[in-house]
Amino acid sequence: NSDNEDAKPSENGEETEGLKPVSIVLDWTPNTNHTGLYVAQKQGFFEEQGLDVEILMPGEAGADQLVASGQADFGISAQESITEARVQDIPIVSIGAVIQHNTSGFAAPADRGIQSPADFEGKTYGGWGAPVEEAVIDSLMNQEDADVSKVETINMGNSDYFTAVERGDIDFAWIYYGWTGVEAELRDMELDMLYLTDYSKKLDYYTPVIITNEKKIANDPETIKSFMAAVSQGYEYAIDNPAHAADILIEAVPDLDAELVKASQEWLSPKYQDDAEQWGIQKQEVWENYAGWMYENGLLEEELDAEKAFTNEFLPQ
Amino acid sequence: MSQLIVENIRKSFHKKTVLDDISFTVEDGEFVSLLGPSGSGKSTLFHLIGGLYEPDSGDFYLDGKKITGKRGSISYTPQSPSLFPWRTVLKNIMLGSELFGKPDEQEARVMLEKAGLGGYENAYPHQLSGGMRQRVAFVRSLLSPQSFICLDEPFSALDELTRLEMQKWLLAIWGQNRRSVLFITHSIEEAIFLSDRIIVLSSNPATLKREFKIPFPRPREEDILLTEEFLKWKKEIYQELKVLQ
Amino acid sequence: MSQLIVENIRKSFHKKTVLDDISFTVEDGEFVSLLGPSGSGKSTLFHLIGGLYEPDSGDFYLDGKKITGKRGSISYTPQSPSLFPWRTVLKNIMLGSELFGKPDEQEARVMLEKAGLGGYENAYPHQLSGGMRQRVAFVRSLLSPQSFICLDEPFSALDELTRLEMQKWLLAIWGQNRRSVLFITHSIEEAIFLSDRIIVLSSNPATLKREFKIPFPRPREEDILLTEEFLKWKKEIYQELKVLQ
Amino acid sequence: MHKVIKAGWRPLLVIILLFIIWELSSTFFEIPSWLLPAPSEIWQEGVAGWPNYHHHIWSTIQLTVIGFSIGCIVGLMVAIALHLMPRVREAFYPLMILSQNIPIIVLAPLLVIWFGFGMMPKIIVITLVCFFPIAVSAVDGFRQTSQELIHYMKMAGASKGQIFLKLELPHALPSLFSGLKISATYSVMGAVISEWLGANRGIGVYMTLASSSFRTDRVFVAIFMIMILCMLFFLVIISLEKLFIKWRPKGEGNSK
Amino acid sequence: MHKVIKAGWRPLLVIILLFIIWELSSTFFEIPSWLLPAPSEIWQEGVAGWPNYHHHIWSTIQLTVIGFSIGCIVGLMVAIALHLMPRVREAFYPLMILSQNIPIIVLAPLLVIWFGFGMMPKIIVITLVCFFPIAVSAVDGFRQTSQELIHYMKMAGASKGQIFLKLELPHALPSLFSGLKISATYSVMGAVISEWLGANRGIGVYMTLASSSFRTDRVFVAIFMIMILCMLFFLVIISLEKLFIKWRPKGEGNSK
Ligand SMILES: Nc1ncnc2c1ncn2[C@@H]1O[C@H](COP(=O)(O)OP(=O)(O)OP(=O)(O)O)[C@@H](O)[C@H]1O
Ligand SMILES: Nc1ncnc2c1ncn2[C@@H]1O[C@H](COP(=O)(O)OP(=O)(O)OP(=O)(O)O)[C@@H](O)[C@H]1O
Ligand SMILES: [Mg+2]
Ligand SMILES: [Mg+2]
Repeated sequence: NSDNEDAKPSENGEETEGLKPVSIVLDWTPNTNHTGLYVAQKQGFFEEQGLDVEILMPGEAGADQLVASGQADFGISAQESITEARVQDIPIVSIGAVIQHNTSGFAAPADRGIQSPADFEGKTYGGWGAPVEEAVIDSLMNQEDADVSKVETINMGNSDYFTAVERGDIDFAWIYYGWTGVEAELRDMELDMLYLTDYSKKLDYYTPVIITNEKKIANDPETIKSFMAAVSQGYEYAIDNPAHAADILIEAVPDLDAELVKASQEWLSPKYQDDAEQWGIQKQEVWENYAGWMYENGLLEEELDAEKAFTNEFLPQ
Repeated sequence: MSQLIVENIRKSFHKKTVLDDISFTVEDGEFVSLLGPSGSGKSTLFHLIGGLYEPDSGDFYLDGKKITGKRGSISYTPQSPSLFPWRTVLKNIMLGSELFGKPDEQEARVMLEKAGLGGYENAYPHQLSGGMRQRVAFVRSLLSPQSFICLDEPFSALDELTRLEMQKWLLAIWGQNRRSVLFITHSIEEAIFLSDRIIVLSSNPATLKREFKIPFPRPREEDILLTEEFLKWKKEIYQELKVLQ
Repeated sequence: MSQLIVENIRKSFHKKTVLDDISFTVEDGEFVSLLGPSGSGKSTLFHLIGGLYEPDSGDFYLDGKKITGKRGSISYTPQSPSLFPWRTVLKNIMLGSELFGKPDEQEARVMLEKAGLGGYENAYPHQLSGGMRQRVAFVRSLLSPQSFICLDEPFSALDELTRLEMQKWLLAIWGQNRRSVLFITHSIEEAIFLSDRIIVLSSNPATLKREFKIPFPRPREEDILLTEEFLKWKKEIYQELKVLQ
Repeated sequence: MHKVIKAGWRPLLVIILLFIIWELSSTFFEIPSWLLPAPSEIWQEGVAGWPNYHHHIWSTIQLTVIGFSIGCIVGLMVAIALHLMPRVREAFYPLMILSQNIPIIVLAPLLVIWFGFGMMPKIIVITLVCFFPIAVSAVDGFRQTSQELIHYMKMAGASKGQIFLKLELPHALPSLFSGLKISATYSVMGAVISEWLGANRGIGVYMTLASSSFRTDRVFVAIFMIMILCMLFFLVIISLEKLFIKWRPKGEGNSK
Repeated sequence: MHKVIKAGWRPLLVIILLFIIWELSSTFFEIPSWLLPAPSEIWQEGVAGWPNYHHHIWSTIQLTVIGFSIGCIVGLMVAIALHLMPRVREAFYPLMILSQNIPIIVLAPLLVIWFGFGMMPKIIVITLVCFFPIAVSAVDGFRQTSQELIHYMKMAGASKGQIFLKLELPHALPSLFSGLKISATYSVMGAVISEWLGANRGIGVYMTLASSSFRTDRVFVAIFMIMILCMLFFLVIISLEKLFIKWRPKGEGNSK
């Protein structure tokens, strides 16, 4: 039944009847992290599973609480948030990793000469003021016996990366390469990128992930299963057809910059599944590692029960 | 039918007594004038009758009903015209009757014409002269439905001829409907010409000083202004006021 | 030294002519009164002299200098007191002199006392009676430094005795400093008692109707009010006004 | 028409001047367009992108009009209630002020959690933004009515309601319009902010998308859209003001 | 003191009542504390966390006071300029309105580009938020001065400056205070928002951190801090108003 996918109408039209309406809240504005969802929508994978999916932007609200409170069925989040949220007894569970490995890291324009964490010394870091940032930088610098107290930190609030580094107020910041890094490539701006995964195994956490709440898992596992089946299909399609997947995203959200989406998709598609045997799989040790690291660094008030924070059971067998 | 009884009224502002034990009666259909030095408390007495504030002691009765502190029982021309700047002359004069739900534009226009303000129906107060504003306020109170009228120096800003016109008009209206009128003025002549009775108030605090019953027959014509008797009355009242100061 | 020449003044509002070709002179130290029907344009003439608006044609000269449309050359009592509600009585009367940088509190207090307002220095306008407010506005213009004074019905809200007091006071001040005065009133008696000359304006539009030179010698006492000659003048002017309507 | 041109040329000149300075300094200082695009680039994008974003504008206009209307009504009602019922004023005035201090960012998730993703939470946000200036100015306007006129009305036997309707309300109109002007100005921003609560359409959405894909030119197109909308709303309020407040002395007696 | 208690008990009662309802419904409906913590929990965190956050409060107060003061001055100056120079008003009034419609989110990067991450951009944001209501109300207040009194002043030879200082300014005071009240209310929020532009301290920073680590109780502590600050500012303005506007008829003639 996959040969007539392309012919399927993307609009939900009259055929909506009989489909189960579910909603998913994004973590930010639509971007290539979400391509699989849009592909599943456009290619009719959701419909095949009997679902009518509405993709919502979270605005300022953020996905976690919305999903936890049941206003939305699913959401996009990240392991860091979920870890902190679960410690605060917020009942959300990760049901699939969108990207296998952490693609975030510290980026600096090449002219700042930051080749390794040791070079952070004497430089200015632009962040949003969370304790976790200092801890991460500290972890990285520790390995090279550098001193975190020699890094100046500025809270750059909502300012965008390029503005801040270009003006010279900051030297490096924490970015996702798949979006901001790719944009830099498009602008012919040379970046030195230090991925977290290159320096600490413990910091190779899942970001982003798909979440739902515990109640949903208890009451309606079938829907979750169908949903994840379609989403997997969507991401697999995006892995195989990056160019077409990018087009689908651009068509769904025409206000995005097409060039950036295409380049970013090209970069990101191979990273979705990466070395895992299946898209979306999560490992307990990743959850334990990161939570343990946070706890050690005083970023968590109690230890995380990693087993309850994620599950692979809804991924297609 | 409207008889006003003023009974032992006392009023002070911030410990300064303004009215001290004022009592008098305005009979039904009577025209009574109040005379008294500037600042003696005449306007204050009107405010008390109208229920704007309550007297410290004493009571007012209109037709036997106690109206102390009750509003809306009298029709009133304030000392300063108090017109609404955003209303045209016509709308301003209909205000009093509007409050009681029976504005009559036709009558209002006729009245304006009589007050010498024909053609100013749609003017705003700021386009009128001082005397014209005062006439507007006067017409407004004439158009109010209450049968007891209190007029606070309604003609002070008018030239003598216009003033005479207005006085004659007031007498004519009063003669027709026999509303009772309580009238404040500083002109002794005006008081004599219009009133059945003149009440003279003293000052600091105001007490009832003396009453004069004016015996001229009704209807009165302006020629009485020149009679010997008129002058006699005028002198007597003037002397009475003079003693006050 | 202040002589005012009014030369061929014309003014209309929205095509309605109010003043039509008015010319007269107020000599230095002279006391001139303006009489005319309500709404004839007396206050408008003051506004023009004071430079509030410009006349459509014609000019004013003060001591030979053209002051058409120029402000601040006269001291002025408006028809309605126009006191500042947020200023006390004392602060209000000092306003005129304040504008020219020489407020004299001592003098102000003395003047207030003379106006019968001693003890009200710190009262706000809303605590005063109508006549008291008018006196405040009058004192304010007396305290202004200009030597030409324009008074627009300054005593209309006063009882006859207080009015007489004020008139005598005004004459005394005028006798001392020989300021020139232009005075609007509706009281023919007042005009005769105070003025060297009386100018009668007609109405719709106002034109200069007639001038009367009042021959009573100075200083005048109140007893002239009762003389035959005074009555004769009064009748004559009254007749003149009567023809206007 | 002539009047409009006569009143409008000065601000237009200033604005055009600003644009010229901006354009010139863009070229002169070689400001990269992703940092601050030149007006000409913004104009190009504005023209070229019109088919992509015009539906966003409609959606925002709708939201603004609905929200502003509700905000005005609420503001006026609140002001009337506070004015006519001194007890209520004492008790609720502080609460009204507090209502202005719940950061929208914090309120947003709560509103979405309580009311879902529909119109409701958005309209609440705009209303919250709009009602306050109206309520404050109206209350102050009511309170400043000339005592002389109030005295007259009371003496004339006017009821509390009549004093309010015939005297205090018309007297407060100029002040009320001050409030309306402030609110109208905020309403468009309020609508844009409310769209950040989660919407699929609207200038707010367009702007976030543009911003997150680093399309600075589009961000500026959005800003100009907001500004133009805002000016339009403001003009509407000013026209209404002219319509309602006719009596103010003008011409002769007025130096302006 | 007695007066304060007398005026304050009603709103206090309402607020206490609201808290009780909130507390009860928290327990009754078992609202999870990450969604909406009960007042008692917030109180506990507020007391326990004091040493952690009091420096944030000071920093915000500083920012607010500086920003508000500058905003007031700018607002008043703008109003005076617009009022006294009709030409300037025509040209710049529209610009003033436009200034209220640049979304802070968009302005932020620009401000940062121009002024870096220091105090400057933050103060600009607060000023931008505060000056507008003051300017609008002041301009409207100036314009509504009684024509009668203006006529008197002109006839008396007052210069434009004297008419302004002695008549229009005192006359506009009540209206100006309307604006100040609106602005004071916004100033604290303005400061908090400006802290999101990038600050290391302040209630805004404390709140974002609390929010990102899902400490809803702390978020509410922050909200209450903002509200309390705001009430304090408002009270200061009201006291100033009482101090400056003494003449309003009270007592006898006043029914309230
Ligand atoms: N609201 C008030 N507060 C304080 N004192 C007041 C108030 N109203 C009136 N007074 C005082 O009461 C006295 C009488 O005032 P009122 O207006 O009754 O005088 P009046 O007889 O009408 O004088 P006039 O003939 O000048 O109008 C005055 O001394 C005045 O100062
Ligand atoms: N601002 C204005 N706009 C239009 N018409 C006006 C204006 N001011 C005055 N008028 C008209 O000019 C005429 C003269 O008014 P003015 O105030 O000069 O009369 P007046 O002689 O002072 O009368 P009164 O004795 O009643 O004070 C009136 O008919 C009035 O309607
Ligand atoms: Mg009186
Ligand atoms: Mg006049």
